[in-house]
Amino acid sequence: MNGQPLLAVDRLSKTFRSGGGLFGRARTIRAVHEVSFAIARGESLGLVGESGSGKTTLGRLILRLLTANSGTVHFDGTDVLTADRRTLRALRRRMQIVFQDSAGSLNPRMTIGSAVREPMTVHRLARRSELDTRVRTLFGEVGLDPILVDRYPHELSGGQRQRVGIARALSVEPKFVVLDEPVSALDVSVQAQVLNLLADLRERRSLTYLFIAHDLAVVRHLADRVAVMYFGKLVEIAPTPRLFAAPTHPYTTTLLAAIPVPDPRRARQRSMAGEPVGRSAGPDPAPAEPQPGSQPADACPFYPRCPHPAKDERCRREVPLLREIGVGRLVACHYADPSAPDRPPA
Amino acid sequence: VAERIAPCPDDWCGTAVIATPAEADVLFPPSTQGDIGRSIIDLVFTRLADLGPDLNTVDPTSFEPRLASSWTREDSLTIVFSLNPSARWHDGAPVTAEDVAFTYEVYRDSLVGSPARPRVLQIAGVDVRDPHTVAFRFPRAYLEQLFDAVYHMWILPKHLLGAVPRGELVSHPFGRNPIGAGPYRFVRWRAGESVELVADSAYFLARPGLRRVIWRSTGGDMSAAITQLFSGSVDVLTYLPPEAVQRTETSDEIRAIAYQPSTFYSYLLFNFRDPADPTRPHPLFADRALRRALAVAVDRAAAVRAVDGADGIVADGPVSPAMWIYGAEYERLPYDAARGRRELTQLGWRDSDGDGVLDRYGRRLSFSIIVPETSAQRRRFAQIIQEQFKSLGVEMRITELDFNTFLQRAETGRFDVFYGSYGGDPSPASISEVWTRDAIGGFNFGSYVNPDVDHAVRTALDARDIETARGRWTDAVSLINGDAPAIWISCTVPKAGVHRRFENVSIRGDNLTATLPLWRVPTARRLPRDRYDN
Amino acid sequence: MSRTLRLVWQDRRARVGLALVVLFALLAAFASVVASHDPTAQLDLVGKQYQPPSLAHPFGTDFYSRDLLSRVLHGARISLSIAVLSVAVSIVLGTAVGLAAGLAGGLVDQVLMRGVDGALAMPRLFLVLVVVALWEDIGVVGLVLILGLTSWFDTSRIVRAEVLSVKSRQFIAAARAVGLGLRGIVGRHLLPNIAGPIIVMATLGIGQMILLEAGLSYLGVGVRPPTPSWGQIIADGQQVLRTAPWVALFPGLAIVVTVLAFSLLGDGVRRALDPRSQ
Amino acid sequence: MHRFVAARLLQAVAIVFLVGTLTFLLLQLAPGDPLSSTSSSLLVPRTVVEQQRRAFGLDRPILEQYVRYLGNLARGDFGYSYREHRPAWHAIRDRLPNTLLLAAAALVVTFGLGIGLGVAQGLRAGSRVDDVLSLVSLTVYSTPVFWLGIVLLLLFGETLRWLPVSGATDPVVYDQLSLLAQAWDRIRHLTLPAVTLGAIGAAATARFQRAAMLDVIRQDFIRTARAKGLAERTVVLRHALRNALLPVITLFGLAFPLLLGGTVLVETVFAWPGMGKLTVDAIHGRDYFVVTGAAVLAAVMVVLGNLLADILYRVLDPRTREAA
Amino acid sequence: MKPLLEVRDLRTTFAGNPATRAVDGVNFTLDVGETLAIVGESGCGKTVTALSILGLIDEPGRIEPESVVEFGGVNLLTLEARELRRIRGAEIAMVFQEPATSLNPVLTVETQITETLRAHRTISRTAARARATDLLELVRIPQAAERLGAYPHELSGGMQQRVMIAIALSCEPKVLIADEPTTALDVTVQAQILELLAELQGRLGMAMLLISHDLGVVAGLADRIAVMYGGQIIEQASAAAIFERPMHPYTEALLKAVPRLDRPVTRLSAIAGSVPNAATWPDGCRFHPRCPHAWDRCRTSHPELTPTAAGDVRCWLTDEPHRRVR
Ligand SMILES: Nc1ncnc2c1ncn2[C@@H]1O[C@H](COP(=O)(O)OP(=O)(O)OP(=O)(O)O)[C@@H](O)[C@H]1O
Ligand SMILES: Nc1ncnc2c1ncn2[C@@H]1O[C@H](COP(=O)(O)OP(=O)(O)OP(=O)(O)O)[C@@H](O)[C@H]1O
Ligand SMILES: [Mg+2]
Ligand SMILES: [Mg+2]
Repeated sequence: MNGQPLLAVDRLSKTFRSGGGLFGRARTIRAVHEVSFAIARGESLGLVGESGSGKTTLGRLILRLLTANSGTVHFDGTDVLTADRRTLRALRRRMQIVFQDSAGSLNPRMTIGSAVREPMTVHRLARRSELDTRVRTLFGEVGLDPILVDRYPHELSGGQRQRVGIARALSVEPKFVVLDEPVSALDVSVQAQVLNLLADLRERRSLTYLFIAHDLAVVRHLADRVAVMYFGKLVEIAPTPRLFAAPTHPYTTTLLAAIPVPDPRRARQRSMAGEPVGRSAGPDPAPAEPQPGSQPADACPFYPRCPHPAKDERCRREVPLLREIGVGRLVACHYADPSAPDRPPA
Repeated sequence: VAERIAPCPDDWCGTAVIATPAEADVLFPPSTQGDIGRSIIDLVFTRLADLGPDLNTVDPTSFEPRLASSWTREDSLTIVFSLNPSARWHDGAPVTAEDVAFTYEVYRDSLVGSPARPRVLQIAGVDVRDPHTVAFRFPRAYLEQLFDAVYHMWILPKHLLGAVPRGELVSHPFGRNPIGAGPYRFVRWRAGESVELVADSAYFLARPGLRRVIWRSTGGDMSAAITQLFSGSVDVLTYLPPEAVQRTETSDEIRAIAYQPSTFYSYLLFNFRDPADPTRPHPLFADRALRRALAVAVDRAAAVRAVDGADGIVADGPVSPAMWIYGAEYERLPYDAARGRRELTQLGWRDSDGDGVLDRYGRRLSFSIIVPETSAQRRRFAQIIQEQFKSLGVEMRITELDFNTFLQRAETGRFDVFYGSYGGDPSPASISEVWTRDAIGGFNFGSYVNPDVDHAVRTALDARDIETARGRWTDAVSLINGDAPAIWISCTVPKAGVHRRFENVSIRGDNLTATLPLWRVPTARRLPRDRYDN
Repeated sequence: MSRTLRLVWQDRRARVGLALVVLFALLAAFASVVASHDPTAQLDLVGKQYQPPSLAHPFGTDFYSRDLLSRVLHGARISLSIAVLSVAVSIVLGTAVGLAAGLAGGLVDQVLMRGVDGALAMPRLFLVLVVVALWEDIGVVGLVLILGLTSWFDTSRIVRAEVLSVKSRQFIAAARAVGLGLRGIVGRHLLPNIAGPIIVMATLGIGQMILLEAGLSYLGVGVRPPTPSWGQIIADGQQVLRTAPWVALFPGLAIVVTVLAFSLLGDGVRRALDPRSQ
Repeated sequence: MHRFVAARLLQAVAIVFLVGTLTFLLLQLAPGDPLSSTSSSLLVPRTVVEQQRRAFGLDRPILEQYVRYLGNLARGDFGYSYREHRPAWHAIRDRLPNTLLLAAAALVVTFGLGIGLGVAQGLRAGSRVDDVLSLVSLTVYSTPVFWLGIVLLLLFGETLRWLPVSGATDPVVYDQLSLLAQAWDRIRHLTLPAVTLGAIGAAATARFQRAAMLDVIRQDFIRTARAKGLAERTVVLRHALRNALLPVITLFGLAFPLLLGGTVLVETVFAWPGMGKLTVDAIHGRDYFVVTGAAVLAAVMVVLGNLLADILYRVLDPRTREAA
Repeated sequence: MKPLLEVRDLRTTFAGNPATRAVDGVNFTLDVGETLAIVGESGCGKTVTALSILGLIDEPGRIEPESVVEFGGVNLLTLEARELRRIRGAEIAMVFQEPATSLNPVLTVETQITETLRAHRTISRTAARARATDLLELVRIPQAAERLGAYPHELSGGMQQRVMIAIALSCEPKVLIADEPTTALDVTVQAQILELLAELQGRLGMAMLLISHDLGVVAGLADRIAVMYGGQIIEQASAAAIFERPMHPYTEALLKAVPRLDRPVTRLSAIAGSVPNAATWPDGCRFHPRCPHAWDRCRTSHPELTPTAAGDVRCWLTDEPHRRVR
């Protein structure tokens, strides 16, 4: 163990072209734009942001399931994006991913037993005779009844399927796992089970997580630090408690405020106090979701929706860069106040 | 729905609708190739003179005047024609000797590329004596000079085509909108659908009996055409298969009319050369004994009866019934299956491996025959003969080819047996085009050579009197039959279906419409369509 | 897969289709046992031409006095073999091209698909007709190849579309994430998941191929006689439709029933594979 | 939209040239050449053929012929018909209107009947009527088109004698009829071929439309429409049908190649003087440039059909319209 | 006073083998101006309940004949189709879960709003158009007049849901049923929509049936909450009571399982097992396989919804509170 981070991402960018055939004009979408961060060994970094902000894309870029346009990813000192095939295979033993859509991430024509077995055969991690026992052990570890090995994915519940996804990721004994919204498709009661399982596994196997979610409350349970993504960019990174205690970026503030609290009294208080819930007063100036290409390239991407009282012309002309405003705290806002006292959550 | 039909005003009424499987290619006589096109042309255009009903090509008295009202033989190398002064083109211009000379030039021009060109080249020149007199000169004296002078050319209007460059004549719009001097005027051609002619009331010879003639394309589907004939939507069907002929016997409306005399014969032609290597003889058919054995073994009479019906005629040599030598005392091979079998055994062909096919020195008696798929008749014969051979232990595989491929294979000698049909030409001179050394590269696809035959044919062609010619042709045919370069199959008279209301109906063997101007519909039997005018 | 089969079997119409297909396949396979005559034997040219159906010849006889039942039975063998084999050729080719286009993407995809567009712009019958009519004497093997080679275009399009949609599913990403190579992904994950539409296409394709072959025979360019294919027998009987309608009737019915059977089966398979219908 | 149409037209031109090339190649690969063709038993002497071969440039290298051919094609010159002795385009031009008429009539049958049946079935899915109609359309769909044509021909043409069985007009009287009577004559001749050609397409369309209707009727927005209290007729016509027509429009694009292929058979059965029959004859007669011309024209029609379908799709489905 | 809407013994089944008893004896009332929230996990029958009220159940579904949905004194379930249509959209309107699929993709916003108006009111085309603009402004869509010509796909998810709400409000219904109106949306947008609903309800004075799987969503809006499990209501009480003193073990567990920002916990308390299939409810209490307190009685006999001081609850613990495991 040294001080070097397990994963270092530097100025990673990805644009998609969509539409347009041989002759048509294609649109480019900047899904991930110059994103940099690092994850230490054993750390769990939460990544939040609304739909379409580029979270999934970022996760896949790190595992090189997508080809980046620019930037680097270093895993344990190895350059992931330029690794040759052999190195990449070795890397994929140590970096794994669990997907959001548990139904879509399992091959419908494969029993879940073989889904979990497959990675071990690919990497020749066990002898044929041992495979079955290994699968059973893994099933036990993620809380699946081993009698289910011969079932097909559609014969399982959502929670069970997600456990299969986790078991498959763990089968190669990775160090680092990208969890791409692993619970957002699950019912609350089941979601809690899976979150607990993930926490347990992290402890038992000393795993490092990149935990992607759109639900801040969920992230809070599992993340040591949280990165907030907006429109392809990181807008804020902070240690979890501090982020929740004192969000600095106006988007983070909006996000936190928008989360419904299952407590009628608090909920009522909050809405009566007129806290910024999105842009609650008056009509929307713009569609609520970010729309690519709908604003000048050098504006702050959050400008149209920004409720910050200090927002001004500068925000329109100059893209705020991620800057450090405290220990382990970075924010991309011209007017984020580094000296703001930590507030208690609303 | 209100119709607006002009009634036919006089006695000369009647409409004949002729069903045709395909449509004419072009109506420019030197280039027209199909039977359909030729049947139209023969009504719109006219020759100097025409053959008589018996199609005799050597007897001058049997020729009938057309544009030429008379002709005289000046010497053994020159024939002089006097044109009928009242002959007019359909646009009113008179037909002159210039037109005849022009026609000759067009037919012999290689830029026009007429199929009749080789025959026309037999004529040394055509001289205009005066506007109504024209002389044909020949390089040598022979029997069929008159035939060659009149039969191959339909006279063309010089005043309309004289200025057109020869190379463009074929594709000139004239070919789809012809103006002739024949008994019928061209009215219209609806592509893929119909061609319509109307009687020229000013025709200089006997006025045609029918007012209108319409060729109607019924597609290649024979049963559809038959349906239309019997349901009365057409009056004439150019060919009736035997099933349909039978049906006419009980029909009140349709009768079968034979093409008399028939100009066709069909034959299975053996290849004398190895199709794989034409420099070598054919491994099977170079053997005269084998050919003869196979020829006698085929029960042609049974096959002909099955395919052509009860009045089918077995071909007895390279001769069609229309030829004036038909039926002469030439030798023929008999049918004798037992003899065929015996001869095969004597030749050493035995089924030594028990596969049902005879073999000799390790070679099986197996070959293929190419048949054009367009001919239902030949396809049927092929299948029947195939079965007959099979019972002898001879394997004949049938290869049906589309017509062009079929011809191409024939021309390049890539076949064992070729199922050919020869016809249209009523002159025995055609024998020289198929069965002589000179015809190799021409229509002698099987490369059959017998110097004796060549000699006999040459002397026949040069003969100056009919008896000598007949004798020489008989010798030639006997020699050919004896060599069995082919198995002659059928020269059955084809029949057309014609509506019974037409009177005075006959069909000449070489052309459906040669006698059509004589057809009439009696007033009492006219149908509504007979009363329409144009 | 067994689930699919079960679903197919539970579908009444598919069951009828399957039963008929199996029946025809068996008849074709054992044609020589079932048929009482040699299909090319001319029994009695003069005496037995165009006999209407009777006990001795349930489907009657044709021009050559051949037993039509035997011919239709042997025709099943020819027609089915041609259809099945040429569909096999077309499916293999179409799948290969579709996979290549879908997986490679980019220029390869563009070039392949534009080529397919061009080929699809020509009516299929037309294309086959040009090829079959111009080549002399192609024989049954040639016919199978030509039919196969000219009918894979839409298969390749559909396969490509399937590949694109399956490719973007998460389990493919998952397979890549665990380090599976291209071959493994195609073989273990891609193909099994696009097998359904391919099977449907194949089943329906066989029916269409039988129709195409019949159409070619009708135009006089299909299987050459005396080999009896259904289309060929119809083309024969075409000439005598009025006087001996049985010649064309029975092979025609055979075609309709067989194609119908394949359609029923194909539809059944499609329904079984369609998650919405479950 | 303009951009889209322009781009698609460009693509169409490319496809048309591709088809031209493809047919040209196929014909070159095939044995024989146009002048090995003669359509009668009267054979043209070899010397004449050779001479003509030279005149038409058929003795030139293939590449040269190809370049010349493409150049001509670009100028709208389809080449020469060796059989009809006139420009191939003229041969095609004479038949084109007939085929267009037949195809248009068949399209009306295909989509009119098909959509009507499909919608009716989709709304009654699972009922007895639906089952019967499904079986009927599947049977029609399984029938060889020429066979269907022959059956109709025997029934309506020969046995009942209600309708003429061949050709596009009655050549005996056509030219003497009033305009109205001429139109009636054409309609009578058109009926059987159009129904034959359209029936198979209608069967396919009905199946497709039924599925599309079933699909749409299960969608959420149909439930929304019902929740609004709309009349059932409005729900079906405005909400369901508009959406259910979309997949069928794609079928419209696909129908063209099938239709043109079908014309080859149907025109043969009914002796319809159109391009399909011309093509068959030209193929048999090795009339090369009529074959390539017809192929190119067929491609043009297919491509235009697809384009039309795409445009229609765009008009009916706002989702595919470009945000302009 | 008679309630505005009363649902009695609602049972909806879907034919199958075995049949799915999606809604199995649901009773509740809704008063004028009141907001009742129905919460529960996926598959517990919320949507089917909502659809059943408007008779929108399609084949193979069936509302059992003894069910009653009484609105304004008539049973909607026995009304003739034409009468029922008069209620739908005009008196009782509905907002659906997925705005993206619930709007017709090929019709403009204008058509979709005005057709409701024109179906229920005699109103001219121009007047309908003006009203549609007003409605869009009401749901705070900027440049409302221009948006009328837009197609659904040209709008963001939040805007689509606003359009859905505008459609529902167009005839000023007495009851608005909102079936998970925010699940398809991002949190920030969700907050906007919820607030909008609350405000509009206050302004227009309609009663609202709010359906959600998220207790947080309903907390701020609902007057009363009904918790559903297994096709039945298992607890019904005022919002405050539910959150403060949940009586049913399931409600309790649900509240504890949700990760919350305001109450950091290191470990969530999960409910064991998963929601059972609607076709095969367990015998006895439907929650018993997952209930930490379950005893024999729970396994064999089915508890009824029993009124208590704080609300109604369907649990044997009300009889034997001592059985509660601590
Ligand atoms: N394959 C692709 N082709 C084109 N655009 C894409 C592709 N994948 C993603 N995008 C676009 O990139 C952007 C980021 O997408 P991404 O899936 O990473 O977002 P996300 O934050 O994971 O959203 P969600 O929470 O909905 O999963 C979106 O605008 C998306 O439409
Ligand atoms: N059309 C249908 N056919 C068969 N079963 C159905 C149908 N619609 C709903 N169901 C079943 O009825 C039960 C209740 O479904 P419902 O949609 O009401 O659940 P829900 O509470 O709305 O869940 P969600 O939160 O997922 O929307 C489920 O088990 C479902 O499978
Ligand atoms: Mg994502
Ligand atoms: Mg629901």
